[in-house]
Amino acid sequence: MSTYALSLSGLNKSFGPAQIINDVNLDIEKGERHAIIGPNGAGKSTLFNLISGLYTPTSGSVKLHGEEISGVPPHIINQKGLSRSFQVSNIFTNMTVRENVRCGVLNAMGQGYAWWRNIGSNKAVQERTFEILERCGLVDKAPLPASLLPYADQRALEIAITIAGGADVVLLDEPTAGMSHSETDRAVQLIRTATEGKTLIIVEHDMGVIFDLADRISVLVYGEIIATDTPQNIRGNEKVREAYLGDEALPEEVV
Amino acid sequence: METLVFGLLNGVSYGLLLFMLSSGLTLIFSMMGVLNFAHASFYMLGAYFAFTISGSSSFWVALFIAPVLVGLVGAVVERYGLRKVHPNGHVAELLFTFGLAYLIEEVVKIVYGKTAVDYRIPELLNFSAFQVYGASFPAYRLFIIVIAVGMLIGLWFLLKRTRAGLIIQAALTHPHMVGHLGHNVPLIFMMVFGIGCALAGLAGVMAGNIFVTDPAMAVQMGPIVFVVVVVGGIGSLEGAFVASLVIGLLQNLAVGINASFADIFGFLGLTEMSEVGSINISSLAPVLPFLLLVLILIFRPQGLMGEKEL
Amino acid sequence: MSDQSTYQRLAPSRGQKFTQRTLPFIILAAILLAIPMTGPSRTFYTIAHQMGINVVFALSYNMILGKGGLLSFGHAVYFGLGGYLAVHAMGWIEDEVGIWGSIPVFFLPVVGFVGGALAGALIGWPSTRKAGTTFAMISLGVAELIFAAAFMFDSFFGGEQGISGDRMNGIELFGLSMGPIAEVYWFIAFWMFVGILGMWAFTRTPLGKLSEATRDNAQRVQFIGYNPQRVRYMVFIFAGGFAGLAGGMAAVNYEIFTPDALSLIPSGLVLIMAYVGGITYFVGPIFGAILLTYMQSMLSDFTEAWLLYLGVLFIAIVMYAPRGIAGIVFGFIDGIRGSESGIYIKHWALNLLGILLMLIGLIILVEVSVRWSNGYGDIYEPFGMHLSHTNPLTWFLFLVASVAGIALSLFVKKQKEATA
Amino acid sequence: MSFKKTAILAAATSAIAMSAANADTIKMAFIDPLSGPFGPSGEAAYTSYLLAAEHINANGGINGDMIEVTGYDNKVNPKESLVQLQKAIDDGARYIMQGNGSSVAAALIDAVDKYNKRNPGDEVLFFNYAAVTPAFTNELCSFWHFRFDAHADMKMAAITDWIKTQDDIKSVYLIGQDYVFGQAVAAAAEGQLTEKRPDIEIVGNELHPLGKVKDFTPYIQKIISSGADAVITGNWGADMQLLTKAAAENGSDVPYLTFYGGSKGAVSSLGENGIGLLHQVTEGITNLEASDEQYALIEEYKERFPDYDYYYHRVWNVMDMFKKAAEEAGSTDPIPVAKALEGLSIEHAYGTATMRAEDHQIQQPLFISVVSDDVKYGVDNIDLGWKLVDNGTIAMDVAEQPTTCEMERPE
Repeated sequence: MSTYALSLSGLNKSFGPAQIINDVNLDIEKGERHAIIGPNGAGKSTLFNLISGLYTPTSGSVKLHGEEISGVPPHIINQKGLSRSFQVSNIFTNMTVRENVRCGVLNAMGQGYAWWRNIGSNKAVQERTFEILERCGLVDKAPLPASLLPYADQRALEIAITIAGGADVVLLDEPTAGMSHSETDRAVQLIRTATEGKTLIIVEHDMGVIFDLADRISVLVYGEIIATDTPQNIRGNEKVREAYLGDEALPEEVV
Repeated sequence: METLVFGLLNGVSYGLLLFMLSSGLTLIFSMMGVLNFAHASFYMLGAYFAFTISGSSSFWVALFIAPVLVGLVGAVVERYGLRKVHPNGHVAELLFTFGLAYLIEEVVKIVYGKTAVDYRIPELLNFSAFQVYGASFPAYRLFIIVIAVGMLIGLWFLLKRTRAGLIIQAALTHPHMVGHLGHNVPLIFMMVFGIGCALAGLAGVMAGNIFVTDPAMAVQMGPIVFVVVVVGGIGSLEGAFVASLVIGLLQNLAVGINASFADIFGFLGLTEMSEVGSINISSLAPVLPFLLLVLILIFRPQGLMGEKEL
Repeated sequence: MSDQSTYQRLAPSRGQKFTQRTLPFIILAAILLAIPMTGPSRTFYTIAHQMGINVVFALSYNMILGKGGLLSFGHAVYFGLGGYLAVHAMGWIEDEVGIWGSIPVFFLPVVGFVGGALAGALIGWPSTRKAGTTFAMISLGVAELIFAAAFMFDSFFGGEQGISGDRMNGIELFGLSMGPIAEVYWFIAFWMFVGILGMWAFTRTPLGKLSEATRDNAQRVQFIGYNPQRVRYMVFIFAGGFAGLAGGMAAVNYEIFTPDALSLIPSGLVLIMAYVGGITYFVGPIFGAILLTYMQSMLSDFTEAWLLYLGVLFIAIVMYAPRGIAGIVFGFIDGIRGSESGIYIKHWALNLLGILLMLIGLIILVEVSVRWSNGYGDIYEPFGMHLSHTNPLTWFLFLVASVAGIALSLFVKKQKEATA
Repeated sequence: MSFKKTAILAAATSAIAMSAANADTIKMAFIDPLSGPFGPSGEAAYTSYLLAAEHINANGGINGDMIEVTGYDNKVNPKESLVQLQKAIDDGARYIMQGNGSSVAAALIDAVDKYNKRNPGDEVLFFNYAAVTPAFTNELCSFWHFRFDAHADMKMAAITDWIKTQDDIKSVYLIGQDYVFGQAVAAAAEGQLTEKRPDIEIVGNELHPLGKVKDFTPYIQKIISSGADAVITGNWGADMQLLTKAAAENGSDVPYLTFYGGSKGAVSSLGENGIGLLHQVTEGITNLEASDEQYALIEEYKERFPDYDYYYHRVWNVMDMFKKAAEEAGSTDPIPVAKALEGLSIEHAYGTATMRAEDHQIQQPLFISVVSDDVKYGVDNIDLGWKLVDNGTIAMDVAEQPTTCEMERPE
């Protein structure tokens, strides 16, 4: 049996009587760029929270490289190679941009919870930090406190922290939300280069971004995946059209 | 048997006093998220105001005027202090009230001196209500019970039967919703803070003369009030009520027990000679509330009857 | 080589490193070495020792408050437990119990560190699982619990009487008998330096950085592969350890520890020290500790109401300068370096004048009231003025100073708003 | 954390301060609680020292030098006391007075010993006027420490001697503060009662936290339900006052045999209920026959400090003996004064007091008194006061107890 990068089977999550995620099954190949779309309130963020360990599923399983990770604490999942970003900027506001990224790098560089080393004297950490900053176009902003960054740069930093640990499965939650056109283009470029060779799962509302980036798309409606297919096939899928009717007239606009 | 009866009587009167004191903080904390460190300072102010007023007129005047004055002080503190700090978050508010507690204590020291004042039980109530096992139960303690129950009914009426009460109740569990409904939240906050402080002041009026009215009374009572509020649970006056009685009974019953650890755990081989074995249950009394607090916070952070975690 | 130089571009230069990191410690060491040459008085030594202890204690507190985001009302527990262990160790040295006979008293702060860290490890395990208000409440509960329990276990805590020791025992180190106060100075100075250096170095470690990250955003820390509870727990142990180090210094300095050292009062004072000094800066708590110790021992000689002034100062800082004294100092330095330094200095000076005027008003009010309240017939007489509570001049001065001060502050505020 | 009350003293004694301008001052440090639950105990003694010093200064001082007494607030905390001791020494004080709390006294004895060892030529003396744990003049005795109050065993001997004559007391309840002094009182009571009245049953032996209990009701109810015929307590300060307050409220009507029933507020909170019941053991009471000068002194004290009563007679003994010793030694330096104090006797208002040389424990007659409404001087500003009980005078040699002290003396 070949192992998928990520495999969800029979995943359910309910809060009290409300069933938010309903029997989700999804297999994602290594190296695949997979997008999850769906109307507001469909449960996309909940799905991310289930995968990344923030929530424990009510039932079902989540496998990362064939290993069961449901119920495992988030930091362990992260150590196993799954990293995620957040819909709203979730950065270390009182630290500088460089320190933000450096914190993201630490674990992967085997620094653990070390209290006996000078963080500044580890060459590998510094190099890696610089590399990430450069890739995300943040080198010039490195000494600024993260809270003073303009919005687009905060989003870039969000991605920078997410990829800093070198995880091979990356979950991005609406990375371009609230960005202008030119900023979005830059962000897509960034995502493309930053996740080169990695498995990417992305939640987005901007269909341009989705159809530009994704190898396959899953459509989540009321907690259920109603379709998983290539962008072309999704575009022509009747069920998807129905689901989106009156919400966002997606496929036409994209075409 | 005697110990039990005494313990129950004193425990209930002390517990009700604690409830009088902590119900205000429960209101404030649940609604505003402010864990008011200075709450016991308002209790102290109540006692001192009552001392002053009963000196120039009578205890009965003080019983009504002192809590109102304390409530006004509270409202002013909220309006001109706490509200300014509010945007900086709950930790800043906590620190503000922490500093306020210092300030009130020092002002009291300057105005009333550093040692206890002679605040006495009114002559009218200074008699023995009844006798049990040769000891008399002071009428004043009975009076405390009456006032506390009266306050309980009044509070219940205010919360369940008036419009303002309904708003407050809604705000206890869903503070931000009330704002969306178009109510003047700052005004409600100021009123709740004022009322909460007034209740603490009332407790001070009642307790200052059976205990000691001195500048240390706030520091001594403060932590216990926190215990009641946290153990009772956020947003739950019922919880605060139960917690007050539990702590009141726990402390008073423990003092009455004439046994040591060795007597209880003797079967484990603990002897009077060992340090742990020689500890008396009665000397445990001051520790018990805090033990309860820590255990609750670790194992049941929402408190006895609260809905939200702290 | 070019690769290396690119990443090094972000790191501070050698010169910056020297001026920002090495130089302050060289200056500190120079000051500490120079002090005894000025032939200080006994009083000076007494206060300086207290400052040294408080500096380490306040910095250790800021490891969890400023850098870790954990508000604790029970930090004195670790100071006290570390100190108690050190006092006991002093006794073992005196009685030459086991290997203790061969350990110099000079190293007792290490014992304190171990004691504080052990206490932190034990108590921190349940309490650091939560942050925020829950943590604050647990710390309060634990502090009260341990304080109350201290009176039950006399063999360790010594009851009301506490545990005493004699520092003039065991091996002499560096030719210090540790008896006279001037010799104790070297002990305090050494350990204060070690404590500051150690805690500063801690901020430069991966764990130190993770602590800041956890303070800012505990959730996100999980998604960079760290367990925020473990980060908090480890930081807490270190903070306990350094508090214990301060306790060990106090044990040698005072040669006694009583259960009151564990109570809410020192815990509250250390909170005020750190906060007033400025918790967002490493040096903040040092400022706070020095100022508070000074107030505690010197201001208290001038005025009975020093705690009132402290309360006012604390509330003013919470309300108007949450970054503390360090924030004011560094803000001022940035301001005069800034582009509009002229206006900045003008506003600053006017503000200062306003504050001074209000302070004068407050001092008159408080000092006159204190003496009136005492009823010993004592009268407040600053600069030869005879300010009794019956003298109209008193109330006139109070009113003028207060009103003018408030008006000036409001004026500056308006002006600032207008220019902004 | 002290506020030095020098300023207040200066105001109170400004006239004398003027005349003393060209003489040296002898700085004496009063380290005791001046705030908190035990504040009144400290204040009462402090004001006594102020007045005593004022009188000595008005009569030309000691060897021409003026005395300056400065108060240091120690909050009955041993650690804080050492901080204040350090400060007092830094301020130039060579004589330390303390009395409230044996835990504090123990720390001071130890600290003074160490200081004198480390700073030869710069010694300080410790005049203990009220910390009465017996150990201080027995196994823990020190050359630098002088005690001007009868210790717990001596006072207990007076109480038990009196109990010996009270046949209707069949059972006794012991209650005290949980620290070295309270424990010493309990031990003395147990030991001496079994010796003098083996038939008496001790029905309760309770120790409560020092200065922390705000409501003694549960304790009083335990006493009542134990059915004890008498209560013995060493409580002092607020712990004494609150104990009597709860006793009155809960209707406890047995004799209270106390060391410090004279603590401020104890008599008034018991009120009429205390008549014939509340007893104390002291080295003198205001209602004893005395000279007119003594009456004048009592009245002057009351006039100056209306909140308090003339209670600390031993404070005058401290100051008078110090003066006499310094004059005999011809010096105000601690070592000669200490040597002169050994074996020194003075005649005070209520008898002879001698400082026993071997352990520095004062020896003097003791008096057992009881609350009465038939007195010359009331206390707590009410009409009740202390009256000598029948056979209440215990002669000096009867009160005297042996000592185990082996003292190291300087050359």
